[in-house]
Amino acid sequence: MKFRTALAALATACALASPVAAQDLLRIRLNADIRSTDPGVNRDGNTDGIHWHIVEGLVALRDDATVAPMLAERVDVSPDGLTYTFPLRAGIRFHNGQPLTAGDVAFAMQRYMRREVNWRCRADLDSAVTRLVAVETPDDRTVAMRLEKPSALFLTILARPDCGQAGIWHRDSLNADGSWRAPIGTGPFRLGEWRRGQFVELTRFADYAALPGEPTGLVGNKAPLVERVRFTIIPDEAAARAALLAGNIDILPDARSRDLPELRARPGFTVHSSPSMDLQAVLMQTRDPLLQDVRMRRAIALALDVPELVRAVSEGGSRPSRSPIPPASGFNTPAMLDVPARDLAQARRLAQEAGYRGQKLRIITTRRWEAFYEIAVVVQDMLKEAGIESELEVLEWATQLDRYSRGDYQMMAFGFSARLDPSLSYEMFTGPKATQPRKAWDNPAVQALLDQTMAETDANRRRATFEAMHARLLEEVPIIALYSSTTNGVTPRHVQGYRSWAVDAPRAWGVRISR
Amino acid sequence: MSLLEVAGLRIAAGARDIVRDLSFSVAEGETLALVGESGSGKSATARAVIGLLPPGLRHAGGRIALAGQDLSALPPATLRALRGPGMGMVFQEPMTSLNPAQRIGAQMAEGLALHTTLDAAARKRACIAMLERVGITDPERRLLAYPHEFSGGMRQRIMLASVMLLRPRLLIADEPTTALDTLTQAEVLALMKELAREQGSSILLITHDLGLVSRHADRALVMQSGQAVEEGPAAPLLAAPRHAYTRALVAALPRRGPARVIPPAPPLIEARSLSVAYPGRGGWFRRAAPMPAVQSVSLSIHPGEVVALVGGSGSGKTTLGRAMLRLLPASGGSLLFGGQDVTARSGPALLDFRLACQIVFQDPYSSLDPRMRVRDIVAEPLRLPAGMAPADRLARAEAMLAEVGLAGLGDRFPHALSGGQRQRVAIARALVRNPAFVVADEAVSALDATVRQQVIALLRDQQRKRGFACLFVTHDLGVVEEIADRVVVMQHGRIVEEGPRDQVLDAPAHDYTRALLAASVRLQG
Amino acid sequence: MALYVLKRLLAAIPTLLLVAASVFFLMRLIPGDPALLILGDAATPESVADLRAAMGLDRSLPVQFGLWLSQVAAGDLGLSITSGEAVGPLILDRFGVTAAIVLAAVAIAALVAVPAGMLAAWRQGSWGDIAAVSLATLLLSIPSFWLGLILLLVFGLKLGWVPVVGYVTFAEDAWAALGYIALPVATLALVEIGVLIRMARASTIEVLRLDYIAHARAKGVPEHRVLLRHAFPNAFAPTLTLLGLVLGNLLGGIAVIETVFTLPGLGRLLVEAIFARDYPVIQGVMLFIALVYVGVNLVVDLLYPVFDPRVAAS
Amino acid sequence: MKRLRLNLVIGGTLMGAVLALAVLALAWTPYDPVRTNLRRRLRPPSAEYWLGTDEFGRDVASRLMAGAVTSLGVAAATVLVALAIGIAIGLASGFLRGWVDRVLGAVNDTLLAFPGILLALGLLAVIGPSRSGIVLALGLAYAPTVARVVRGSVLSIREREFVEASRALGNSEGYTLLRHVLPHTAAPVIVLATSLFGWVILSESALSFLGLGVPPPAATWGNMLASARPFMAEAPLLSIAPGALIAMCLLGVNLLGDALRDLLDPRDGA
Repeated sequence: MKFRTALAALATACALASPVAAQDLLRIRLNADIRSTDPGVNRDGNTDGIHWHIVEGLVALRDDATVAPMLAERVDVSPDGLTYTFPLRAGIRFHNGQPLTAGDVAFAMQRYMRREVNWRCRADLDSAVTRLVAVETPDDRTVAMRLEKPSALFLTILARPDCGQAGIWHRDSLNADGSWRAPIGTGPFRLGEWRRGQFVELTRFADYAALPGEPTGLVGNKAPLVERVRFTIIPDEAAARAALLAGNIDILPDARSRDLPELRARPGFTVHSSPSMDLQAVLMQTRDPLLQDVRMRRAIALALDVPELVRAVSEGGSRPSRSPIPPASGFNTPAMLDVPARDLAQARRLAQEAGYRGQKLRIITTRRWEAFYEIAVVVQDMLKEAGIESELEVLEWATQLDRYSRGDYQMMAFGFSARLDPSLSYEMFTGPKATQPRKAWDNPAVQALLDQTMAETDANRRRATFEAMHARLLEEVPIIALYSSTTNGVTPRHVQGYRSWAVDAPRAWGVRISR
Repeated sequence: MSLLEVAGLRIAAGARDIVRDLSFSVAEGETLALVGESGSGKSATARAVIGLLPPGLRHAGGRIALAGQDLSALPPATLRALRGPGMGMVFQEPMTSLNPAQRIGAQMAEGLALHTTLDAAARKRACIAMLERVGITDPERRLLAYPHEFSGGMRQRIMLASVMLLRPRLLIADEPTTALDTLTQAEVLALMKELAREQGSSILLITHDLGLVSRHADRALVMQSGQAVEEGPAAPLLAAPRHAYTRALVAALPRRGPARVIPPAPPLIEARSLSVAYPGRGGWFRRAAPMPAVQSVSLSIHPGEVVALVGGSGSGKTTLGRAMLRLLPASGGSLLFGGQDVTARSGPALLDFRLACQIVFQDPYSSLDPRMRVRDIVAEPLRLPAGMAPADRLARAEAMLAEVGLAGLGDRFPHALSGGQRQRVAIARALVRNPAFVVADEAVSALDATVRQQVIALLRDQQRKRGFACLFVTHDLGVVEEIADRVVVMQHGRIVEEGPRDQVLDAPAHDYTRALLAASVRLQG
Repeated sequence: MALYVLKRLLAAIPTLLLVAASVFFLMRLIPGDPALLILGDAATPESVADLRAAMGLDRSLPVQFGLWLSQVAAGDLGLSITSGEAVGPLILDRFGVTAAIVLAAVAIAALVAVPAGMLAAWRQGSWGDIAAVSLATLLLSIPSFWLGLILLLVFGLKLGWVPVVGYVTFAEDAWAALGYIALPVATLALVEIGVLIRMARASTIEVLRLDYIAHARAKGVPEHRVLLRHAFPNAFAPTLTLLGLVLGNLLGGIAVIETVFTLPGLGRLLVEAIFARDYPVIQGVMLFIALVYVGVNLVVDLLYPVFDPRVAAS
Repeated sequence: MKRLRLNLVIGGTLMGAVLALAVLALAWTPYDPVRTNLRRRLRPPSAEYWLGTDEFGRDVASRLMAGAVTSLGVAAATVLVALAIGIAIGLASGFLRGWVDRVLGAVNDTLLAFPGILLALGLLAVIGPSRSGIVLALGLAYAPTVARVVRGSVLSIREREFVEASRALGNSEGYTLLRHVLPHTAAPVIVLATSLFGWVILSESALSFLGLGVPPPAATWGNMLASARPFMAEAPLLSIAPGALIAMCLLGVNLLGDALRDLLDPRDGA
């Protein structure tokens, strides 16, 4: 079959690309270069994915996005919920051989909290909901942090990958002038060579103090099983796939969903699918003269055949869900999973009542993220069947993001990156438009509920509140949640122990090469 | 036995023959002139002889033999070996006949390298000698110069040098001096003859100028539209032309007209120590010094008189002509029209001056807007002064066209007219508004002899009839004889001599004038 | 000579300033905020404000422009606000890729097209001529990036002769590097060949009409020499100007080709910088491109007299 | 002469074909060119879908036809814009000379120093990607080229004697410019316009390729080509078909351009 030969060809192609191919080298595809080596500061998804191999925080996420101790032995929360005490695990060393002390933790935390450092999550730890007021070191092995008032989010913030897991690094990671040099962490791998635009290479940390048990999320047993890990930068999808098939990379962490059928069919390759915790959705501007009428918004929602849409866009890889809380989350409940059926007649009637007279709705989308674009195209198509006219406004990503943050849109196909706490899953689109125009859902009552969930630490009570909010969301439809995308990692036979997970960047620990 | 034998030559452009059944011969050391007007096929004949017909023309029949060798039968290599030593060619246009990208030394030596066994040093010596011979000063250094560093006359000398260097047995000279001004013309031709005599070369001289023929040719062959109409020894042929066409040609030679007496009157237009300078080319930063072209010239022209302004190229005569019409700004002095100073006038204030003055340019090809019909061209001047109905304008235009002998050609576009007809259109345009003053800038220089004769006649008649004053800018003293009342001679931007025609022509006071007269060729009876 | 060059460079300053200013303010007109792009959908007004401050984007535009200019005057193009790399080296690095490809392509194109065009002109109207002209016109009509895609499809995917993605510098591995630039170079070369053949042919035809060619022949100069010594230099002068133009445009404008072949070139750097609103990079690249443009033209003007002594540079 | 006629015939036929396609598309296409059907993505050519379907299950043949309309329309409009601006500038700087010429020249150089695509990129980002946006952006991007050509021919024409003659007649500068200079710039401008037409079609596709072309779902050959790129291996026809059409159209334009050039060549004119 021609196509096979084609790929074989590409294979040889990429053989040229990466001459090195040894037993002890694990090669992982990276779709774009990383921003920096400074955890949680100058970052993006790719960058976090590299950092979590190098640095670790006091706590980290499990596969289901719940929080577990990492550098900390355990976490003791005072009855008033204001003081968190982290006894440090014994025998942990930095890459430079220095033992981990409470002082190191305090030093790192203080840098994070300094404004000029621009730590991604400084604001989160200095907000009305969660305010960190002190980091103390009662003794060399213990760290205590105090909050202004109880917060359900505090530990999650410390664990969030996009916060660099509040990673703890040795003070020699900084230059004399306090600027960032390179990470000296406690993680299973140390930073090897970073050749901009080509690859980032990590080397095994021999003295890594692994936790017992199985690896889960960013905790558990993270023992490094290969000498070196090279993240090879291959922007082009087709090329990446070919590189995998040619054996020039050992892990393709993010295969295109439309390639899956073909890859599944192929012997000697394994596809690791895992629902991620992001959210693909359609936003509606509730201040728009036409869309401010809830009936119009309902009409639009009813006009969409969500399962069909999701099936089409994700090639059947993801399950439709009208809840912003991802199915993979421990907080997702059966009630959130059932998807209201499409009803064109009803949609037409509601639109009528709302005074819709065939005006063209404008749906903003971009080609930067194919999913956004495909969603928009399909939505336009399905609305048409309900007699609702619309046109696409395909913008460059930067422009769409700008319009989003200014709330300057009528409808928009949009995706939210993974939020690892259900409260955040709502917070990301709920809030007062006056102060935060990007927020889609401006409803004081709902805001109140949301604040509750943030202060409430009991899981079950939180679930109840979220179900209530979900019901309201379906009534008021400020956004139409569609699905959480699926991460599809693909590995050849000789790679063992790899697993995709909720956050789409790969994890190299626990992975073994056996030929 | 004769060096060149041409028998039954036929040259075709596509299906059309431009030379038909032409036969002639050139004897050793003889100079044969091919005479004819443009389109007679004389140049094509010359090119055919050396086997370099331009693309589109082909040698369609007949025999060309050099020293008994049929050239058309020769393989290319052998033919090439003949070019240079066998026959050399001097072209008309000195500006394009030397390779601008090559030092003249290289260009001259090239032929020697190809056709002789001389070594580089010897070649260089030969070139220097030859340059010296054609009168190039400091030849050693000049060898390294590029063509653009020489004047037209100089280039033609160099051209001649590089051809004669190979001692060709036959020298083909295609209108060798037409592009040069009178003075240089004479010098170059004389030089050519000398060299040919020294080397015993024969010359095939292609020209439209009977004067040259009478002065330089042993025999002449008159061609008309591709055919020989008359052949014979030059002098008798010109003295007693048998064929009608030849007679026409001879008749077209300038004859001096009767002297007129112009009734005294205050000058119509008057230049007072007028100077014109061309601005130097400026950049963002520097601005080059202006180059003076006319230097404080005073000249007054009276109503109804025809003043000839003569001089070699670069004498500033054209510039002065333009300046007298305010087509060029004066850099000094003043211009008076009807006693009023118009030097500084512009816009509407200038209009009445413009209405009263007109110009006829040298080149009828570029002086008529190719995208306008002849009628509209002639009608255009009547837009001003406003007030004339379009219909009337066109009527006037038609009438004017009829007057200049172009009745019924109003619908044509310029490119559909012959050179002479175009010049008539230009004249019609100039006169349709009955100007008081007309500048004729080399108005007939671009025309063939017979046509030139007719156009001059037209101009003269119109002038007599309408009585406008006329400044006739020309390098051709023949024309002066025909119509000038007064002659003004310019050199280096200054007037060197001025006076009634006969006085200036018969008793020139200034050397430059004498030189001009000596150079301007007339029939030698 | 040196003085002339200096003058020319000085004369270019207004243009460069105009470019700098227009780029600077044009980019600021464009919606989209680098800080927002870096922080993504989770950005809060506060975090954006902080980041903007850190990037120095909170100052007023004129101030920013002034600062940037003085910086540039000091020879420092600043740091990329997305990657933190120094813009100067970054540009040179990427330019290396682009230059390698463009120069190779134009060189090849010239070497093929100029002789071809001249021969076509020499035998004007012959079948060879018609073939050459038709080929040129055809090449001229093929979208470069499409041609690239097709070549990629055939030689990369189907035949597998050359790699489809990636790039290594010649320094690293000359042989591999050759493999990587083969297709892009071929693509560009083919397109330019189309342009150049036509140009070379046209100007040669003009030259062959002139008397000095006849003069050379009349001296018995053999044809090959007529073409080489007499026709070529004069016919090449105008082609040279065009070459300069082509070069200037390509050096700045092969973003599309670089995208097709995923090459880390200047064009892609620019486009990506635009998408990322990486102002320092955009400004730097644009200024650099303008400078290259000026430089190329200068070189052409310096070379011109070699072929046409009538135009002496200084 | 032979080649001229050949150019005219072939060029005419090609362009004629493309135009016919566009005209037909206005009246009829096999399927709705923007109607997606996600159940039949990337279908190979068949009796049902002559050229198969694209990644949204849209009928490629229909999109090619619709694309002809958009591509040609955009190109034509852009050329008009470029000509309007370019001619105005060119006339002004060529005829008035002096400081006007200096200033306009400097601006022109600046614009020419921009890669046209980039200029368009910038302008587009400001104007927002829309048909009119692209027309305006590309129009502005190409205006300098027009200006340069016009200026060039004006400079040469103004030296011709019939312009001087017109002055000698007392005609105003303006009249002379319009009556005697402007008409003569027509020939070069027409020739340029044909090449422009080609370049614009190219640039539009290039812009689409960089994600800034005529916004989808409206079909242009450019954005079809662009969105086909990821499926080059699976569905090569998706890339080949629109590219081939562009090439065909350009070939037609170029040949016509040559024919025009020969027709309007002053050497044959006089």
